[in-house]
Amino acid sequence: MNLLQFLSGRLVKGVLVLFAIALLNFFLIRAAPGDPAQVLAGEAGAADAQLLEQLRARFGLDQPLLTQLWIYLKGYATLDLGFSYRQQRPVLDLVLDRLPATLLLTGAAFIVSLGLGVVMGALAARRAGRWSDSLITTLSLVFYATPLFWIALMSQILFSLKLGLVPNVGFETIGANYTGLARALDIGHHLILPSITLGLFFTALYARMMRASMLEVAGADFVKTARAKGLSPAIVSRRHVARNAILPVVTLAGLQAGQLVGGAVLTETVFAWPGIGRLMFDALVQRDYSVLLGVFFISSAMVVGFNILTDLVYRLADPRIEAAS
Amino acid sequence: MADVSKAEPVLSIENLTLALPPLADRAHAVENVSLSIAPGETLCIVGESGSGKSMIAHAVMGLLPKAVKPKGGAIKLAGRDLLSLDEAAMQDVRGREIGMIFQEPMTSLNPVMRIEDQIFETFEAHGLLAKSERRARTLALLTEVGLPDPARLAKAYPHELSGGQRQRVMIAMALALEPKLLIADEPTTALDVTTQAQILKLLDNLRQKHGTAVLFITHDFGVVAEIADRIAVLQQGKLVEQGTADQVLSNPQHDYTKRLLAAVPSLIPPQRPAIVESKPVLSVTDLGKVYRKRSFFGAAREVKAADNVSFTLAKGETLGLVGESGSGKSTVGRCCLRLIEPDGGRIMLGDLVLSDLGKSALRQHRKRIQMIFQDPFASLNPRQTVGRIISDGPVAHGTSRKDALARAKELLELVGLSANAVDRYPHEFSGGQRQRVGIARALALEPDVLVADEAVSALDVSVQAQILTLIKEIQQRLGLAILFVTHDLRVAAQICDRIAVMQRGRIVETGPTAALFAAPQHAYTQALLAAVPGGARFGH
Amino acid sequence: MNFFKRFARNRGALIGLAILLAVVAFALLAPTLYPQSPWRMVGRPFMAPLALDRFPLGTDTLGRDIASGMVHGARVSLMIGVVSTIVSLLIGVPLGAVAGYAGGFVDDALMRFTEFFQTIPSFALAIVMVAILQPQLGSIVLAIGIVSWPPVARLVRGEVLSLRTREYVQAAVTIGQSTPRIIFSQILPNTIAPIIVLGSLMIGSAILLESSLSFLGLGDPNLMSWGYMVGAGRTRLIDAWWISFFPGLAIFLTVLALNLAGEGLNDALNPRLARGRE
Amino acid sequence: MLNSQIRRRLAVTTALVALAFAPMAAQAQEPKKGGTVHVVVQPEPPMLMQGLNQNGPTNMVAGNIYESLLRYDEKLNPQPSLAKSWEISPDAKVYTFKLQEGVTWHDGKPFTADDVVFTLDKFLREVHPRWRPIVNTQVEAIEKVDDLTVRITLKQPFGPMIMSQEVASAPMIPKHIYDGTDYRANPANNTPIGTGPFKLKEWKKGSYIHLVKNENYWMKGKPNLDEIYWQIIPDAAARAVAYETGKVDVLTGGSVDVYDVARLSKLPNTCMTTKGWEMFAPHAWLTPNVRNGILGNKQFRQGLMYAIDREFGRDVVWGGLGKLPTGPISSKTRFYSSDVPKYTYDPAKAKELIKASGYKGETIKLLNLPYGETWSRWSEAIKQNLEDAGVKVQIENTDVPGWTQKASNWDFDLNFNFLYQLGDPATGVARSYVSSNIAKGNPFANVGGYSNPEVDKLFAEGASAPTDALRQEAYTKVQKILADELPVLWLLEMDFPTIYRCNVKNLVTTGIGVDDGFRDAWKE
Repeated sequence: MNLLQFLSGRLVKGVLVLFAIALLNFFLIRAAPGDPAQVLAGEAGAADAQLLEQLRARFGLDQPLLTQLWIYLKGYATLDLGFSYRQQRPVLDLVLDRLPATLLLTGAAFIVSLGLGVVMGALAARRAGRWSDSLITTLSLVFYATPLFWIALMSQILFSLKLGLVPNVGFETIGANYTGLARALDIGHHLILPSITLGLFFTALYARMMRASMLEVAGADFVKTARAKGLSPAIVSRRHVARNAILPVVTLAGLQAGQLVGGAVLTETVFAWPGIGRLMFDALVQRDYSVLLGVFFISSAMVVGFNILTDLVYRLADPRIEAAS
Repeated sequence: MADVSKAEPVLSIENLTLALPPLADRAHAVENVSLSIAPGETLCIVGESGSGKSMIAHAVMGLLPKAVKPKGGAIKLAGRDLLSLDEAAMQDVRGREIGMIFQEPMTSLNPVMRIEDQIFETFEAHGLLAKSERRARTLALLTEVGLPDPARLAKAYPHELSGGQRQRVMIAMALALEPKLLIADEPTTALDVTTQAQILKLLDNLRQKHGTAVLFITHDFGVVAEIADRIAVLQQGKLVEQGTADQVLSNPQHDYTKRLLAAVPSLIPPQRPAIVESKPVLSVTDLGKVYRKRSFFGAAREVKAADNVSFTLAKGETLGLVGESGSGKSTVGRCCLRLIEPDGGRIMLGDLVLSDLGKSALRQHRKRIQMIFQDPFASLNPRQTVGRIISDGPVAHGTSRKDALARAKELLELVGLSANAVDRYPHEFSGGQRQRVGIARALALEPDVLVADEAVSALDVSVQAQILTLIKEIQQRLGLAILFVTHDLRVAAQICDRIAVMQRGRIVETGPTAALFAAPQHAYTQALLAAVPGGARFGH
Repeated sequence: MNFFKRFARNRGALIGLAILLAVVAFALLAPTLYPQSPWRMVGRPFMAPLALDRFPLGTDTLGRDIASGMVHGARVSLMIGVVSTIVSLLIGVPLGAVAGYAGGFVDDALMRFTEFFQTIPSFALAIVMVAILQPQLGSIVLAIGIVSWPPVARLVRGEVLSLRTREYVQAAVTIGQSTPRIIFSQILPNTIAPIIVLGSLMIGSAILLESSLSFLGLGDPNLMSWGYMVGAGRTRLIDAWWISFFPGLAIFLTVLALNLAGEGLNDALNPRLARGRE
Repeated sequence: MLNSQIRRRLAVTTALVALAFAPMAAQAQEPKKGGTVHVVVQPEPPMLMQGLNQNGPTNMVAGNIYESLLRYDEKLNPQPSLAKSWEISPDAKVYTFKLQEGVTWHDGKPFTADDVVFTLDKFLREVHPRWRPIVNTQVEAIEKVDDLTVRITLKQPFGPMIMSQEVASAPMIPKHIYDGTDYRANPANNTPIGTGPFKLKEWKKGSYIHLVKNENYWMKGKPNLDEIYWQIIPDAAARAVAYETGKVDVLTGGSVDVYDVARLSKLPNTCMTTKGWEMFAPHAWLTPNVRNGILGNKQFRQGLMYAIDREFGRDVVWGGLGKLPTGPISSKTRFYSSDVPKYTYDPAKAKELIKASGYKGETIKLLNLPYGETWSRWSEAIKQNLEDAGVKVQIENTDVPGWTQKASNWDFDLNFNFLYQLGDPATGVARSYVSSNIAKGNPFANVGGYSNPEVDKLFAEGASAPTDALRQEAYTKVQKILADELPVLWLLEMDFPTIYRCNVKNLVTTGIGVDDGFRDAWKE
């Protein structure tokens, strides 16, 4: 099977998944109590039946459910994710506005956690049984068991408030009007805390996985072959053990992409990071259905895309896949 | 055979003792073993599983598992004691002075590296040759081990090669730096006979060409007879006998060696009573089974595992289904039980058309055809007692548990175990004993037909002989028809009345065993027979 | 007995077990230790730990005894952890078993279904579900169960898939055992060990998930849980650190203990897999 | 007689109002020009078009962009804004507003009487739930007299009329942009055009809203500030930290947890004020659903009132902010009377009353208000109070729409709520007690279902009585009745303190506070 077939196969599958997600979300949210009209009216501090009716007609909430679904699916096919009457903007615009921030945050967290996790896991495996292994293993257990929001709060207080090393909230220094490199540095500065906090749990996960995987591969026959050639332990462990051990970690990492987006909801909320995780939570609280569905859809699409990407990486890293699939 | 004169030995192992960790079943993996190999000589270390033969090889290479520690003795390579070397010095010895080939060609190469890179590494590790030379040398090596199109193969990944090709790559790699000693740890055990014959031949050629000494580890006396200059027999970590190949094979001194040799099945089929012509108990007509690899787009790949296979089996008869891996013999065996659903064809048990039965009817009639499996460790549920395992069948067909258990006790005695085994769990038994339990399970349903799928392949030779005898006895007693699926022509020769040879899903030749062995008609049968190792010594 | 020996060889597992036993003991003894409702305002608000002997861990924003909340919270957190794990096992095990055993189209369909659930950001799904069903014990447990089952299904399917081709299962087919019987007597008993290990780890994840939900204000308002306590105290972290510190610590320790014990169980139940420890 | 009295008083008022700016401008220091102020806004406003949306955050930001005819000082006296002066006819039925001269919209078009008539007669009549009942039931006609004069004629005297021109209740909308369009779908909603001192420069969703000085503002020399950033930080603790780290200068009311108020207000260079909420005077209470069994029993409700430790609620839950109310009308607004039956925390008496009422241990569902941690804590404390008095309580948590739905469909036993008094009992208070307002679909209606013809009558009198004295008389009576019957259990007159750096001056200058915009604010 060549690359094109593989890609088109995965894309068709991805589209099916997205269709199912769209369907699920639609009915899930419709099952919720209260409709957007009530929310709007409620928050306005005053409401009467006429206002509610006006709002419902606006939202198409007076249409039969199936009609609403049909309109919704038709729109999605053309990437029209609906219109947020609450924010008076097309949902796609809202999501696209926020998407870069989330991609930056989750991307940074992903890279940090994967890089750190792989290195830590590999180190631990090479020193299996020694104190550095115990230290790394213990550390990753600690990260693994600590609530994300707790770490977020603690680090906010310690590094931002007490030590003043990094800004506590936000995406960039507002009103500073930096441009170019200065702006990039400023954003990077703001990114440190949220991305590390978000990445810690996954660092732990990947480190544990990498360690186990390294130890398993270390027992493989071809490692014995490599040692029999007279290769040094460092080369054996880098070229033979690590290269094979990293493959299942990459697979896991791909699967974890969805969790990363989920974790972003917490992180973005605590750190006031203007990404889609927060947009999603806000939309949920406000019952802004079209936005919520749009964000769900886009983040799922992100995950699907990400999975395809990791599959692709996996394919490039592991020549066997072509034969197996 | 090479000239094994009194040259200075390449390797001499003196009083080697290897300690096992505290909780192991014995104290030493190897005890007080002394061996030596002269240049250009092939020394075979023979022993059954657990005898410690592989440990010696690993000790020489300095690749012992962490838990196993050398406790005494010396391993001298050209006079230098390897046990006293530190890791860095040992690293230099590996590959340059000693090369090694392993048993599993499928897993011994790094799956994510190109072949040439894996060979390059050997030079790189020892800082030999310039980059450009490495490439030329790699190609030369690949050519020398007889690989087709070496330039293309060098760029390939291991999974693109067959098992035999991979083992050739391993040999090329082991010989890359022209070491004085080559250690081959069961290098052909995982290969088909025809491939095995080729590899053995290659090894012998290379040895003669380069004068490399070979330490060959094996359990297979056929292979030993084929390749050994000298033989060392290992039992439970102790060296029981050592001598030239001729001495040991024709005139064994130690009981254990004698027993082992006696257990090697002969290629000459024994005289068997003629089968009384009767209505066939099992008849298979035009059986077909195609495996399709599904893929989302593009054409599916097809493998014909059974292609118009037809045969019959009479009461009391044993039909051998023989072939190499991938020939479809196991598929056919399983189709007969409908463990695998055939795509087409007809399977009849007496008058019953088994292949037409619906699910529940099939379940009713399953008891008439039973199976003995290959792996004695995987074929018994580790969480059930032996009694339960044997009685489950009758219980599924309506017998009360109590009666079934009583019957299980009888059956255990029939297969040579004690009746009180019913309360024990499979892990308390040895491989041979488990296989007996497996046979008892099959017999519990009083079947007409037994399908034995490589039933003795996973067993050591001595155990193998016992199980074969048991199967023969039971067949005579109960008049069973047996479909015996095996890759081992020696075993087939001993137990089968008739043999069907399979190649790529088709039966290419069928005939009475004696006739077929004496005058094979089909080219493939001929090739198979010619490839059986040690044919000259054991058999003809 | 071998089991305990193997378990005890892992020092971490012993520590984990000890912590776990302590937590369970607190949970069981809660009504004896603190017969009053943990919601009761019993003292001045914001009393630091040990400021009064009566309140070893101090009081919270409303003057409730944190120690009382901790022991009562242990019950709730453990209960939510265990029950929601059972829920996800109840979904995941049958689904995985059927997929693994049936194979073919059924397997494909069920695995697509599982993959689908894995693709959805699970925490977001939990938020949606709890919000829609209203934050109550039942909905929280259900939501956690529903987002946690895919790994169970995958594990069980993988195990069943490999067990299904084991020869003893084939033997069970040839002797004519019925499919449900094969699944229940031949296959599932052999998947129990990994399920137990996974289950112990999942209880930890469930406790974490519950605390995250509570943190966002999606906890059951009538139950004193650790997650609730952290959430309720987080705004006072700077000047009354103890309010969320102790429950946070309790969550951390319990999850840690479950993980340690889980690893120990893994070593004890799958001795062959416990490599790299020599 | 009466008419002339009113006229005289109004004349005096007008005169005073005209002078009102003098003392303000002459305050201790001369305002400094320029500067940037960072303010938090929470949650992010859904939109800034104040005519279409009056959420708290919308008002907070949009109050700088839009203006109304009037403002109100801390005593709730009307002040000029877009209306330079006004006159009320002796029969209290005709209101004539004179507009400021030289006012332009942010797009440069002149602001005229046409805009005012369009806004009040068409736009707000169609979309504004607060203005609609007034304009539909009380107003006869809204007419343009000339380009700078507008006349509103009432059907009958309506005391609260003069209080209704606050910016959130009646923001002026540009006719040239909205007339003849579908208001809610008008693309201009994203680029709000007002007459206010600041203009919208950029709205980075999820991050900040950037307002800049309106250079052509009609009031010469104003505003003082160059720009305002409204920072969107969703987590309360993060907002507090943002203030501490200097990222924001102003924490508007309710934007940080009450517990943080005390701590933050002690920081150096930090000022705190509870002013600026006189117009809204938020009043918090529990609504018993009198339709539900025992809750219809007055004795039981009184028992509940005695059982609740309201002082604990204020001192511990709300950090000491606010005042215990005595009845339906806030002591901060007009027409308050303290001559009512009083309730103090008395668990023994509570138990007695509850027992006497025939309560049999049924579970009372307490619907929590999903507006943050503090409300949850309050629910928990009250639940405990009630349980101590022997009442079984179960808290129900939900999100905002869930609450709205349950509250407006009467699906609760006890419901937390807080309502704005809107400067006048006729608009802000009566709605929760009169039987004509028992209607499903509005959580701010009379959702508890209390009905008393006497109360209905007194509220009607209060609204239409021509003099304040007469109005006071009606309201005093009604307060007495309600405090005895307890259709709702009043818990707190809430304070929402604004915390800011002391070098931000003139931040809160009216009874509407920050929502009236930063027109006068300046930074030292």
